[in-house]
Amino acid sequence: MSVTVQTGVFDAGAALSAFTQALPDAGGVVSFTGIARMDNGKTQMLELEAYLGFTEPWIETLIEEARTRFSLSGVRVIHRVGSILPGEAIVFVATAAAHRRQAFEGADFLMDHLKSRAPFWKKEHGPDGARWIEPRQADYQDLTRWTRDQTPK
Amino acid sequence: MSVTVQTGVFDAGAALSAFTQALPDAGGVVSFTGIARMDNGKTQMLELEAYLGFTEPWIETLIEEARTRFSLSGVRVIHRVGSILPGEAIVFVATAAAHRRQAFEGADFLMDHLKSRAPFWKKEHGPDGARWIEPRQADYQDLTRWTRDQTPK
Amino acid sequence: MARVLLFGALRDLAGWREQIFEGVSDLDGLRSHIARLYPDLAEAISGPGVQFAVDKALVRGNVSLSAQTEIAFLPPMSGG
Amino acid sequence: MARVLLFGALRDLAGWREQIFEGVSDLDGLRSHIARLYPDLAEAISGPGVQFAVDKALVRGNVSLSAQTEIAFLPPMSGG
Repeated sequence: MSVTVQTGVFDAGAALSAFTQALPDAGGVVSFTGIARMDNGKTQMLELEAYLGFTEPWIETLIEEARTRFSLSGVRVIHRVGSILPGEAIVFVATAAAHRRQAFEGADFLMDHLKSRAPFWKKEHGPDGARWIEPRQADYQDLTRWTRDQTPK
Repeated sequence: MSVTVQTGVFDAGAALSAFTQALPDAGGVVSFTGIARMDNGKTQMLELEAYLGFTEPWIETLIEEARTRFSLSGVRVIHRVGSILPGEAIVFVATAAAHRRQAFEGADFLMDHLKSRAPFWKKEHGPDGARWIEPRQADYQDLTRWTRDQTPK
Repeated sequence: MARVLLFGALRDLAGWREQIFEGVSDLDGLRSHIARLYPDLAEAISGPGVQFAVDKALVRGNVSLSAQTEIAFLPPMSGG
Repeated sequence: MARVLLFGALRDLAGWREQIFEGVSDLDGLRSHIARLYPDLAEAISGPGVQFAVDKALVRGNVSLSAQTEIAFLPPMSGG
């Protein structure tokens, strides 16, 4: 399975090792790890909700799109749900391709879509209480990078 | 030390774990791992030479440029020299930043410069003998992406 | 019978995550049902950006609900 | 005294990696010295793209060499 949605903490390095070892002849592997931030104490805990059985197929479809578009030989996505503390990894994306540009663009594409569109609901718990958050405007703007005829230069 | 040039095999995942654990409040970590390819049996072994004491400071200078330009909170580079077999990692670059775009662009920038400009000499050993190789034209073209006023969109 | 699931802010608003509604044959019927029991929730699920999934597939407009259908009300997704 | 280091294809061409040259006081003198002993190497290090480092810093043109200087002849770099 190239996508896992899980409540348990994971180690990005271990995920990268496992992913890389399973690839026979990749030239380049790119990984992205998103880590929960303290924001100077403003965020004490993140609560992330998925719709299991709906969220994974959505990500699988995104992975297939990336795989075709960037000629990727492998993709791995791990996404935490539940209670996440500052410093813990929230999301891990890894891509493998024959050439490094494809691997970079594939990972970038996956993250832009995961951050803005993926079926997750996120609640930030801080000293002033909790609030549900929506994607930042910047996340939506990132998405427009991929809707042109060409991939970003 | 954020750059290591070494003859020994290394595990990219272990490098990513060590890098990530040392970061206090990074939002995003991007890694790139370049792996020696078989090229359908055309390459049996890569021989990579550095000028120790010259190559590392060159990379350190590049790291400083990337750190400033992309507001990176951390950078790690590991580069193999000596005899490298297909499937083994040649180079590992990791960048950390508050926001993911900076981490992606920093890693991309570092790889474009390392692949085309870094003081290494590479010899490819195959069934038809050995030959010294120079950067591909594509590697030089990648470099021009960073000489415009803006970073690539 | 419709098994209704709420996510994100809708769950907090309603105070429940999952509930089974009997005697509804289509999505419009379910909405009316909800409007009688939970007027605040009914208003929220009519708001902009709320999507509906029937048996884990997004739908638009009215759809008939067979026995043992799972309906999820999905507020705007925040991304991962 | 100059300690000369060769890299990449230059090393293969010369058949040695490191050699100490006595009695050279500047880079031009070292070049003449090399031209007498290793004409092929002398031609190669005059070729396009070959750079020189004196005590691990790139230099251009002629430079004087003090005692115990390290001179490296660097063919076009292949990148990592």
